[in-house]
Amino acid sequence: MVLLLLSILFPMCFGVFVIGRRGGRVGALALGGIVISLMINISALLFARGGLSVYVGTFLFALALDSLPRMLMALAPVLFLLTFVFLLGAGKNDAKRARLFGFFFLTLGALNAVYASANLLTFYMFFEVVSLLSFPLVLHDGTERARRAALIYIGFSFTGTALVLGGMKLAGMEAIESFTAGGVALSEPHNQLAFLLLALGFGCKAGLYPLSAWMVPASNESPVSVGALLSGVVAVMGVLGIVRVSYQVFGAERLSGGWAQTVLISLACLTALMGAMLAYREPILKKRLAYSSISQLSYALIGFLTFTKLGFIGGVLQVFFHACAKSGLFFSAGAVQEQTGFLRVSEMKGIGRDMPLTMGCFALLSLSIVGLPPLGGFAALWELSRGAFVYGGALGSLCVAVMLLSALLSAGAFLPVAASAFFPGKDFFACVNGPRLVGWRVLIPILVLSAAVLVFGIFPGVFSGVGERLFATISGGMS
Amino acid sequence: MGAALSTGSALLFSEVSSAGGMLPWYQNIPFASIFLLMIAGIIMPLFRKGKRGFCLAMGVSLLVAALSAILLVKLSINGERFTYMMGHYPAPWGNEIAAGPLEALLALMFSLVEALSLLGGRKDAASDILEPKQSLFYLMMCELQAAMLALTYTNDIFTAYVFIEISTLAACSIVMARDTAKTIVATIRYLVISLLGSGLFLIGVVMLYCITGHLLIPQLGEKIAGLVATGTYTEPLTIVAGLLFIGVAIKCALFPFYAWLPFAHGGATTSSSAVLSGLVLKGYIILLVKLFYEVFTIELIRSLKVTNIMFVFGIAGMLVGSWRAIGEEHIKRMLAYSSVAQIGYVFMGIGLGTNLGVAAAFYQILVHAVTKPLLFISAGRLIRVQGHEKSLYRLRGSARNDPLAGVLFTLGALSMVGIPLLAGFVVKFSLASASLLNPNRMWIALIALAVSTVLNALYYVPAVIAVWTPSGFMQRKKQPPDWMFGVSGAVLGALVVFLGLGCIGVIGVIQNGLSLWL
Amino acid sequence: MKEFLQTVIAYRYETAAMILFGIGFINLLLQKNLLRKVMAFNVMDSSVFLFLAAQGYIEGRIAPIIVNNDFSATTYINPIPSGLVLTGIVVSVSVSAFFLALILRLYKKYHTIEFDEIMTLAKKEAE
Amino acid sequence: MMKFLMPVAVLLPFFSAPLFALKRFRSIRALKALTYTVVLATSAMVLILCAAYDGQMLKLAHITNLLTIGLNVDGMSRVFGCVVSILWPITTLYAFDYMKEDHKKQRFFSFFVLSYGAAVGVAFAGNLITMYLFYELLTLATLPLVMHKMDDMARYAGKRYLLYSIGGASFGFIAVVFTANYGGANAAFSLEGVLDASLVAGHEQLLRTVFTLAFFGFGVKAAIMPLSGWLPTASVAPTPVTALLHAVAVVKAGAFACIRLTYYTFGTELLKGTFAQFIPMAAALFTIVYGSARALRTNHLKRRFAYSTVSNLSYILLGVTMMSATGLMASAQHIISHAFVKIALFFCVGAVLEKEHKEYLDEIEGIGRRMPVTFACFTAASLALIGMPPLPIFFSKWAIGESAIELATGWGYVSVAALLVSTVLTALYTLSIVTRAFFPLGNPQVAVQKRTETRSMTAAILLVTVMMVLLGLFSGTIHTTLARWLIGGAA
Repeated sequence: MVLLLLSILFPMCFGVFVIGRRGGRVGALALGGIVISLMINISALLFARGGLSVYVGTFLFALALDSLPRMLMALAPVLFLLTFVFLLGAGKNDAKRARLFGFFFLTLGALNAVYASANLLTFYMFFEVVSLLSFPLVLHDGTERARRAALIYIGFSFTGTALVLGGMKLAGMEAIESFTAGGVALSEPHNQLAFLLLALGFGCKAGLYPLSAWMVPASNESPVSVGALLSGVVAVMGVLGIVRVSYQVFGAERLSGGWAQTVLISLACLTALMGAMLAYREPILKKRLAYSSISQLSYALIGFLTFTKLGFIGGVLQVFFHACAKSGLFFSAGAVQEQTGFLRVSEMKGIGRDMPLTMGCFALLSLSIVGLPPLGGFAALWELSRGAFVYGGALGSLCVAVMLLSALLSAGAFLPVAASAFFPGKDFFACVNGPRLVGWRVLIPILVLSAAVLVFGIFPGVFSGVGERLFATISGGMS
Repeated sequence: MGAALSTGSALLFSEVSSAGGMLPWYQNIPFASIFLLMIAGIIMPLFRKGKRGFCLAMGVSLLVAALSAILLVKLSINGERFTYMMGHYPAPWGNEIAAGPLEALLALMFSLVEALSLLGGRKDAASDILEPKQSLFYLMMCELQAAMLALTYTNDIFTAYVFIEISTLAACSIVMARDTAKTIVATIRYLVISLLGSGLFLIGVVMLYCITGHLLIPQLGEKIAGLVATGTYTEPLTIVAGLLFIGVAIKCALFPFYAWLPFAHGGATTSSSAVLSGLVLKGYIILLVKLFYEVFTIELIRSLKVTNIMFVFGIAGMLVGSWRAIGEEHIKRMLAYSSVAQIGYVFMGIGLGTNLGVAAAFYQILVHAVTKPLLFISAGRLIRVQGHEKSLYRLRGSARNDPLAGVLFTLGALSMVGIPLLAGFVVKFSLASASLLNPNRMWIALIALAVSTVLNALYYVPAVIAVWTPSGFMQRKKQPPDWMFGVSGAVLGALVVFLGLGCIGVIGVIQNGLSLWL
Repeated sequence: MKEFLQTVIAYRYETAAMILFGIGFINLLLQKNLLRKVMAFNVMDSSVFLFLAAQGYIEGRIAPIIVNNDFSATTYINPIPSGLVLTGIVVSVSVSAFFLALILRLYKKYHTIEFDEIMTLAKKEAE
Repeated sequence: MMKFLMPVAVLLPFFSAPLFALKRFRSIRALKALTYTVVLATSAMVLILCAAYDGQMLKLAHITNLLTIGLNVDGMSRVFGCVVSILWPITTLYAFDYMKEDHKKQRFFSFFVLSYGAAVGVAFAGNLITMYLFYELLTLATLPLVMHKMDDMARYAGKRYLLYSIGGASFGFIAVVFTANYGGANAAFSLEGVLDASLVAGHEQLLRTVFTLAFFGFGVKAAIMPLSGWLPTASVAPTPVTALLHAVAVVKAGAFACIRLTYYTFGTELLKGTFAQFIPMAAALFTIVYGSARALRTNHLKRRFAYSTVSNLSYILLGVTMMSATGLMASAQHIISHAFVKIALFFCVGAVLEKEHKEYLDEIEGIGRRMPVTFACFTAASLALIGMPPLPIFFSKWAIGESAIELATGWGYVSVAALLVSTVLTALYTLSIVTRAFFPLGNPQVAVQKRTETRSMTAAILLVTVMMVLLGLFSGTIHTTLARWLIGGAA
């Protein structure tokens, strides 16, 4: 139990400490800190037993580590580590960086708390804390546009929390008491409405269409590392919320077949399609990446919402691979922006010759996003479509069609970027100043992520096994 | 004057002496008090110095107050209402005074308030009125009080007309007492309009006499009851009732006819404006209600729709009076406009058409008779302390020079606004409860009460705040403390609080007094 | 219409009194000149007394002043209205006297007895 | 003996107010001593009474035969009494620091103490007429405080405040008349209402209209929508006045009066399910959303939080119009939690106004550096206002939501929706201030800026914030004590 608390409190205190330090060797300090918190997380993951519960009046606040978030406890710090390495390489070393690192640590601490919360009420509380702590990250650049983007972010995330609060109220007192495998037999008449509200509320972070409009301006205005984090880890928290609510609060059997499920799945399909189409058309690379992350996330949602084992496994895979691929893409875009200052895709014609390694990884990762066989994306897509078929019915086949179509569209979005980078075509005059020297600290995260996508793409068994075990535990013996 | 005109046959003389038997001593009090006041008035010019005139007037008023108090106690114990034949002449020819607990209470309150107003306004009177004229001023004050008492007690309508004329003359002269050009113009206006009113009242009385052939109220009552039973003379009766009502309405400044009041009461000296607002306006209303109750019987009046007019004029008076007061800068004129509003309350009470309403109206008469003089006296003191500055803007901070005047002015203002524990609230409450019994007029009355409370607050509270906020206009040199004002203000203030707190007894007396009238 | 004329003829004094009352009332109210107001007031009051006297009059009887010891009520007309008229006259005389005194005082001050001019002068003086 | 402590507690401030005008108390030290003794003595008495009084109504005076003035301490007055008696001393601590260079201190503190007496009077009123009396006195006592600066802005605000309050009170007066005639106005407040059924039999519709009028009448002080114009303009008053009176005492007296009117005088059976319930509820709902929306749009800091008070008060009124036991509990809990949170917010804004003379949103760019403690408390208080779980307002909003769902008609869902919309708007208008304070535009100056916050003012702010957090953590015990006080421990 101590490890659990430590995993939450250490990053937070370290973050406050980092913000407090004015100048000085912040980078090294941050790296050291993130490694330590990774260690703590992993040990908490393995050895944490028992939990902490506090009664405030009739409300119970409890922290305990059950099976579902263990995977995420490991994933999050790794991504943070890679982000820090990239930041050291790419970011400007000025006074504000200490604040950026500080809030990164605070967000990590809050995320650990979210993963560790044992009932819906605590989950809701830390869900709000995460959005509050990640909000200064979006503000980082200090420009008027950044502030507006941040306020939009706050607006939407609090709309999300409000919807969650509404859902919790409708679900009633015993729903927020605890997360039990297979859900609690709720007597409330308006279960479906409560589930819909909760899912929409968490969907705001997990990229469901109407409420995730904040993702694009936020990732565009904020530094690349924050963009990566938003679509990587923070979005996953939203997905976790939906999974917990559907499996561990309402229970998958009670919900499957209900009208709420059909509404949500159709909304997810719509998001997938919209995201892909908008990404295809978007000139600015970072916005394009944000749009595609919205559509990719709704793939995972489709998987989880089908309440089938295969869909669940597909969702888990999709979550993992998308996190890696999208962070990699964000880092490579950041590297390009840092080296050449290019923002628009049209400007990136022919830089493959100058930055061969970065653009190579970019091409590889975008292939994974599209879902070609050797890479991870394919495994996720494969499981998702099998799950959709198992879900069956017109909606199932519609999901598959949508997934394929948006995969095609995202191919159209990313592959031309990679192609024009290496084969610029006849009328391109090679610019004079030769190959860019991209720092090794920038390249390492991109290479590691591409390797991860490639290796786990070939051997997805590791994760599908994890998915299977998870499904068995939390769904309380469903098929 | 007004003594019996003895005509008719010798038979008549013989009959009177045989009536014989000593009257109980307290039955002389009504006549005695009127007579005393008249005598005091008559011998007043003998005094050269105003001070002695003041003392005589004060003495007589207090004596009359004491007598009325004794009478009130006597009558309310055995709860009877006696008539007192003037000069032992029996009904159709002789003149009569009727006195019941209600009349005694009104007489007590009027004489008490008169004495206190005189006391409170003494310093102002001394400085405003020329030395030789002061005794004449007090002469008029005594005459006025005599007329008021006569109006309350009289049982004969022609005597009532005569005393109305006396009160008009007396009132005009005390308005003029300050002897500046402006007051004379105000007096002329007041005189003209009063004459119109009393003219109408006279023609009404005359027509009533010609129809019924009687002048004494009890006999008039029976005759008219007979007429109404047979259903004859209904139009003339309506006209007579209308004439009497309009005549009295003009004289007591009800809604459409209030134009003269602000200038008359605004310009006069403190004690005269206190007496004018407090007593003079009320005397006529008491006479009117007595006529309506005993002569026409209240049911006939209600059937003749006169009470509807009263109700409408009352409501209009409440709202317009307060509305005009909001814009008023001159403090005394503001208080005068608020009197118009308070008269509106009285008529609305009567117009409600329920006995509880009329009782509430009478209670309002008493409360206003006490609160308004309190306000006028303390305003007069504030004006004098602030160097005769009359506009509210220049009066700012005057309460700081004389805190007692400030506190008393605030007390009066709060009672007007209707803060519970003070008299104003009880009036509003009883008027509202009375309106509950009359469903179709209830909502109008309640809304009017609510709106007029707000309007009252809108000019009284800013005035209080203005008076208390320090400003450049405050006089450097300290005025000597005026103990006379202190005493009268304190007693009036105590009366306001007493009427606010212990009003159960007072309303009881009014109610059984009214029941004796029916 | 005809019997209306007959009643008017029958009660011609009363109708005259009422008309005079109207004239007096309106003029008292509307006249600008103060003296005219006083005159209008007197017209009004005397019209009331006319009305009273007319009402008290009984054909063929003499004024209520006792002559050669004849005390029977039938020889005289109704005395009460006459008594009232007496009192009424007393009242209206005193009021007129008061009114005239006021007008005199105003004239000394403003040298005019037009009430409008006096009002404007007073207002101008007030500022 | 306890019976006579009540009038003493109520009348002590009234009789001590004139003392402030004496010469002897001109020096700041003597004034401070006098104010503290009076305020602390009254608070002590009020708390003792809240804890240990269980007698009947003490009749003080009979006005007409239908009306008696009486004091009594029942469940609801304990709630309001505790809130007032705990927060008033803290504001006095804050007020002295705030009024340091003001030269009209004596007048300010005499009316400050006077309004404390009136507020305690409202709390301990035994029946509707006594509450109406103290309600009027509260208006008159707070009017000079609102007009303290005596410039024409303050004068205009005072006049508007007076017009609204007296207008509202006159509609309240109509209720006093009807309850006097249709039931025992001198009968003490009792949970199932004071009207006796025999008289009421034929006149339900009439009484319901009277109730609705009176609800909006007393609701004026609780700033219900059509009549909430005065609260934002009244925020021109000095901050301790705005903080205490317009965030805690005056407006809460309005809400308290509405509770007394609904639950303790007319009784909920007569009003449940009729237009008398839905019209006030609709007004409350509209105010909740309108208040927060207007708050988001105004740039003046104090006026922004005045609008936020308007919206939060309508939470309480929403709870009241639920007309159920849980509704009563929820509104009482929200009275307590909102009082503490809002007073902390107003203190912080007051500190900014007093120390940096900044009133508008775009003037406070990067002030977080110069007043770190104040703005830390400000952030905590604004998180509480939004309704973060461990802090008090979450629990009271939850209770209001629950009582709304218990209503189970369409109105219930609309109320929950209104609550949620207002939460989002609250988040926006509070956090936009926090962003401007802590994350200024452009790159921040590296040098550490001079701190411009004084110790005693920060002490008061810290004290209130700590109490607020503790209130949140112990909301369980508060919930049970409320249940014991209000419904005899049922819920």
